[in-house]
Amino acid sequence: MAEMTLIQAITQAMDEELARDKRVFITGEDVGPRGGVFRATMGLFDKYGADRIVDSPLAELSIVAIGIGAAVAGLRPICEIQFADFIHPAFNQIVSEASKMYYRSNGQWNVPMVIRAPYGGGISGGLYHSQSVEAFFTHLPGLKVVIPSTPHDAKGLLKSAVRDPNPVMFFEPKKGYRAIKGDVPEGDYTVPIGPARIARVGTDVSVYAYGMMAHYATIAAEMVAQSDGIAAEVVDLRTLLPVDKEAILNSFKKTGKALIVYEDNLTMGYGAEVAAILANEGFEYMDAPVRRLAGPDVPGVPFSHDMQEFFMVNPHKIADAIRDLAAY
Amino acid sequence: MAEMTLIQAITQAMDEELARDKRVFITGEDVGPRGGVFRATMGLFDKYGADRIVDSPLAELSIVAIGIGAAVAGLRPICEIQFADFIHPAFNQIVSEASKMYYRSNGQWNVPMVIRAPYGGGISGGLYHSQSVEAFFTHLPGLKVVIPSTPHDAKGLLKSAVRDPNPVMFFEPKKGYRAIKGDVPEGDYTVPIGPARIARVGTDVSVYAYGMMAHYATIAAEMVAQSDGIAAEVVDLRTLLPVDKEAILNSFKKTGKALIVYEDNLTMGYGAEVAAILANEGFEYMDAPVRRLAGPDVPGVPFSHDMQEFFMVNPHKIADAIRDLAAY
Amino acid sequence: MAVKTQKAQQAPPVSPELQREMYWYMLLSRRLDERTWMLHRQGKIAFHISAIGHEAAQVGAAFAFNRGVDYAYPYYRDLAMCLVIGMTPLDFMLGVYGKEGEPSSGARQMPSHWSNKKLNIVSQSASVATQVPHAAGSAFAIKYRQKVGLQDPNDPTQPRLAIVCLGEGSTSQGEWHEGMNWAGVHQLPFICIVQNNHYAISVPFDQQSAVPNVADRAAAYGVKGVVVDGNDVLAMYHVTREAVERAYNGEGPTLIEAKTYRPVPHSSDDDDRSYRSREEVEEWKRKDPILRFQKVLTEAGLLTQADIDEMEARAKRIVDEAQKRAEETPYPPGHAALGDVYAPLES
Amino acid sequence: MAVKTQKAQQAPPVSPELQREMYWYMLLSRRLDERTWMLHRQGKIAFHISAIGHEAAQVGAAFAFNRGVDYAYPYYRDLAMCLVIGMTPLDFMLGVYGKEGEPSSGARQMPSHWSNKKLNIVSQSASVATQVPHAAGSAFAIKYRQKVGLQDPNDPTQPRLAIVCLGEGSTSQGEWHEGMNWAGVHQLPFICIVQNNHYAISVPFDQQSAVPNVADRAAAYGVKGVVVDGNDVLAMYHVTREAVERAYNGEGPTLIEAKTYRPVPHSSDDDDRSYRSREEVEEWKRKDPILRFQKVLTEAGLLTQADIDEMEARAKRIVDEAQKRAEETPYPPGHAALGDVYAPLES
Ligand SMILES: Cc1ncc(C[n+]2csc(CCOP(=O)(O)OP(=O)(O)O)c2C)c(N)n1
Ligand SMILES: Cc1ncc(C[n+]2csc(CCOP(=O)(O)OP(=O)(O)O)c2C)c(N)n1
Ligand SMILES: [Mg+2]
Ligand SMILES: [Mg+2]
Repeated sequence: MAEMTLIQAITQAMDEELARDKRVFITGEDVGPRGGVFRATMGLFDKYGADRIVDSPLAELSIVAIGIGAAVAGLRPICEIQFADFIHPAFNQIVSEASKMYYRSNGQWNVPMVIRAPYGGGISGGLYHSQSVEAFFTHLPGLKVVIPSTPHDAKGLLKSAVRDPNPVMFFEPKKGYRAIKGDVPEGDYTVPIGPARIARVGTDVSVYAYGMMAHYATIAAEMVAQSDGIAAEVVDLRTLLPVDKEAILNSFKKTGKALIVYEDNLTMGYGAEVAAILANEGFEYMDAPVRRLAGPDVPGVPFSHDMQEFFMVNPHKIADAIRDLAAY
Repeated sequence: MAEMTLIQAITQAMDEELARDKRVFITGEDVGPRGGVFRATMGLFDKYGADRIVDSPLAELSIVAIGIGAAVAGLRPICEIQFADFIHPAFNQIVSEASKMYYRSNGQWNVPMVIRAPYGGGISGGLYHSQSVEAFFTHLPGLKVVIPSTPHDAKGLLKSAVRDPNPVMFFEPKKGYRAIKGDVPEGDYTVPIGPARIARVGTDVSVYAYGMMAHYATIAAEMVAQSDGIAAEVVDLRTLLPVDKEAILNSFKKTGKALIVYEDNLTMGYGAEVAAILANEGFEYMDAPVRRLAGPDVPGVPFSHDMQEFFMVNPHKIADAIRDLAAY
Repeated sequence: MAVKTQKAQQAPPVSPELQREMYWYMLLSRRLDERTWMLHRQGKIAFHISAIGHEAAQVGAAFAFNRGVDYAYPYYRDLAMCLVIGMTPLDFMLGVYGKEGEPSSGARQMPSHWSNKKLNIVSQSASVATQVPHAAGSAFAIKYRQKVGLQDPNDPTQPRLAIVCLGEGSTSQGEWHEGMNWAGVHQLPFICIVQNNHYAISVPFDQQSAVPNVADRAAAYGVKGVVVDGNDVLAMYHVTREAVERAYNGEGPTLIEAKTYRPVPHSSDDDDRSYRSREEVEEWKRKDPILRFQKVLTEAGLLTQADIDEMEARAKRIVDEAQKRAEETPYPPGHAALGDVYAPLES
Repeated sequence: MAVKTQKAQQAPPVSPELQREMYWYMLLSRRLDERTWMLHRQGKIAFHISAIGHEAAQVGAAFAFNRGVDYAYPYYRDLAMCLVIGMTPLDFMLGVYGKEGEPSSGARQMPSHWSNKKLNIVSQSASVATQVPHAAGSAFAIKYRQKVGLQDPNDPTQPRLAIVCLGEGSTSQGEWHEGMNWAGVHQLPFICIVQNNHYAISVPFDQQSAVPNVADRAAAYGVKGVVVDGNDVLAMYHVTREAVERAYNGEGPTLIEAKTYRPVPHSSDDDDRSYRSREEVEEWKRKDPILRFQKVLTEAGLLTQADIDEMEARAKRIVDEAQKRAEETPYPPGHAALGDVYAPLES
């Protein structure tokens, strides 16, 4: 066990997978000598060379499409999108191609690839370096969508993603790259794609979150435990697609109160699906309105300091929402 | 008043807007002499000429982007995407550009454009000629998303869209192009973008739907009225973004039971947002689980006959779901 | 622009057997295609998209690479090419009827959306040009495997190139640009065949492009560009063979633009009278690639009327049989819509 | 490839006043830019992306069109260009601090994402190359208005062209292909300026493109392509002037590739030592466009040391003042995040 940051765990996962399997290669913008703009691929170019760590042209569509073509030809591409904000040029390739290849070929051709992208706000990135994009991709059966919130999970889930025979969208909360630290086992282990994780056990309110917001929700849960004696259960969803309905409902059965937290804008963000599941299958257990705490419905996270803070969800806002709901 | 089909109403709206305002032009694939593959622009090339009815290169990104550049320069483009399935290459232009232009320029530059696209299944179109794509765009504040279900609304809403200073996604249920008929007033009128329409008044169950499914829901509501004496209220949402929360909640206050119908695949389809709104603000009125009836979570609508029928929602499936819910 | 126009007469000799085989596949494709149009007119099937007029371009190209081994990314018009690669008339007929056992997609896709893993035909969507960067990706994988020691570069049982087809209109897409660019930057074993039939549904090429040839654009990517008469099967075979040799020898990618024509509507949903004159269509019908090749072969004494009659009869039998078997086959059950969303984890 | 390399000496005479004005803007941009790097090192601001090294390319181009009237689509590196068009050092400083009244975006966007409706600078996102087809769309609108009688083609108070800038790496995007293609097909009054500084962050151009010049690709679109020494402000002015004349006269689009260099890191987030040698950077610093132009002007007797001293002092005053006023300005309040989601309906 070693303590490391979220991004170090990600680098280590890639390093070990590259060493384990020659079919694994990395492509993306500046992933080579530069080691990625966030340094996620730092040192890998020196270790594995230009054949396996491939600087791509500045063209996301092609990064994903080349990955698809290489994956059907038996390789295991890890495609880095520099910022999740810049995944949109590749949207057609993800929607029409990666997500549908296995189904449309009646199970003949599969696309074992990982698309990694740092996402999320609070880093003075303005509209185009702060986006949450997971909502779009969770509407696409055929894809898996994974968002880790701890270094342990980041390494284990990324390894599972590399070995998965399906296309996996792996979104990384970039504000937590260096801010989130934790113990990571040495060497090989995986965390399965699918099951959510109970980050904190509680009985009063279920807080559903992922990524940076799962990290914040855990902090907020401690805050309200201390200040108000509220026992909030934090469900770190980790895998957004396929949805872990069972974990979502199991926690709700205990608490009857749900707060769904995401940093994306509210309307049609991923929390809508969690709320919809609860509104149907959780009806019998429902003791309060199902609440969503999310960004406002504006086109992006503003750059300027106060506007950014206004937009972003933080532990205090979460704690307040938990208190509110607990008091309902 | 003349009875006409949905697509005739759409053609008439464009014809009148072209006649009214020289800034209006149409571009898209095959919109010129061919009159569009569905014939929505039939006759307009002959009437308005090659300058105003412009066959585009086979490249959706550019169709939208040219529209944006023309709109900021004072024109009023109507951009046709041949099938909604082929809007994905333009996704970046819609997400990063059209939806954010006004906000990111602090209200300096606006994008008065309409993007028309036929969507939906049941026409033996297979995975790539059957898609519902509205869910993606309803997550984008700055866009308006409109889906008519009657010829009257189609004409009136499309005219509002052309005159709107914002980018409007105008999705047309192509299965209903010729199947849906109705009275359409002569000459100029508009239907405002925003408010939903109560397509049928009822007290037992609220059925929320749009497009072809609103048409089907009305049929289903008549079926259950006849067969079971159930009074279902049908709310034709018409404008999906901005969401008409008030109309959604008002109906629910009466019935306490909600069935949300859409032909897209279930998870993270637009119905998730309607359910999430009800689960929060409708909590006090909730008499039954909030139900969604939608396509299965598979990557697309299959081509082959029985599989397609299996996928598609139809009036019978809706009627059964209403009965179920009424009996809860 | 360094565009080379290749003429049939420059081609090295092609064996009489191979020439007859080419003729046979062109004919088989044509008869199958004509039958399918008829089935549509009879209301028996929902949709057809046709290879008529394109047979020389497709058959000439298909015989030039290692069929069934090299990665092929055909497009929806590539019936004749896919027959040569190894798909059967029954495979195709199961597709147009949407019947159980349809090999490309289990009848999930519309007809002519080819896929066959055993033949290394990679599954296609309907979104045009998406397959171009995929083919570049597969070509990248071939080069990668060779460089990192996962594959012997000269092993003929392994794929050594990726070949992709699309229409001229589809080259307007950004996907084409980005795919061509990778092929050029990495000098991949990649061949792009543009079947230029002058129209994208109704839109003529001068509305797609300010330059007269798609091949004029190849140089911009460091890709060799060749224009060829796509109605001349031997010319097509020859230029593709050259491109294949280049790819196998690590000499880089080639774009081949086959000038041809579609004398029928775009698909069974189209009516081409609104956008082109009957005279133009008739003129091109006189350049029909099958009639033309038949004349060449007959004049060279490689084909007799008896040969032709035998082939026609054989084609009819095969097409009859394929239609009959497809009609007798049931649809996949409705719930088959639920399968194959995710590939299972390997255990 | 029909690429023309333009040399400064071919340029017709440019008035001494204009030359001094060019020098002034290059200098002002440089000093403002250097100050901003310093503010970043002092931890006063979050981010800076620099025009250093690009001043000649930008200033030469900006003086060639009808600034403030023609549609301009500058990219994030275009500080010098935007100063010439009419944005002020204070405008810029409000941006880097993210302060109230920032004219491009109300401080919603990161610095250097230009927009100014009064100057017809159209708002830019950070997604590279998206602006290229926008500019083609605005150029299309100009031609459209003239054709349908909404605008007099010769009215100099109306925009008569659209000019767009981007980096060489960004031309790998499909958006560039599709935008260039519209410009070519419709022969639009459109100018695309590629500021080729040899790197896209860390990625050298030979990883973006198999051909040595972006301008080599213009011909593929029916667009005139020109390579110019982007560190020579007069050469840049001259080729852009020619392109502007072509556009105004309805002679079609031009792509100008300005070869230049960025002697500083990509942005304040970058460290360029991992991807290029210090020798290379030093070599280019010797080709600095401002020093070079200063030498030309001094040798021609158009600029004295006293002039330089005065300009330096003036620049410092302006920059000091802009910094001071930006620092004194408050942030927009948090709730200002909620405005401008939808434009109001006209009543
Ligand atoms: C992305 C996308 N946009 C639109 C379509 C609809 N469509 C199908 S084929 C076609 C024309 C294709 O023309 P071309 O590339 O020249 O090929 P051809 O059919 O002429 O062989 C169009 C517009 C599509 N399939 N995909
Ligand atoms: C679509 C998109 N992908 C990635 C980025 C991140 N990014 C910003 S600038 C840049 C490099 C641009 O290089 P170039 O076009 O050569 O312009 P330069 O900065 O060198 O002037 C990259 C990769 C982006 N802004 N947009
Ligand atoms: Mg064509
Ligand atoms: Mg550059």
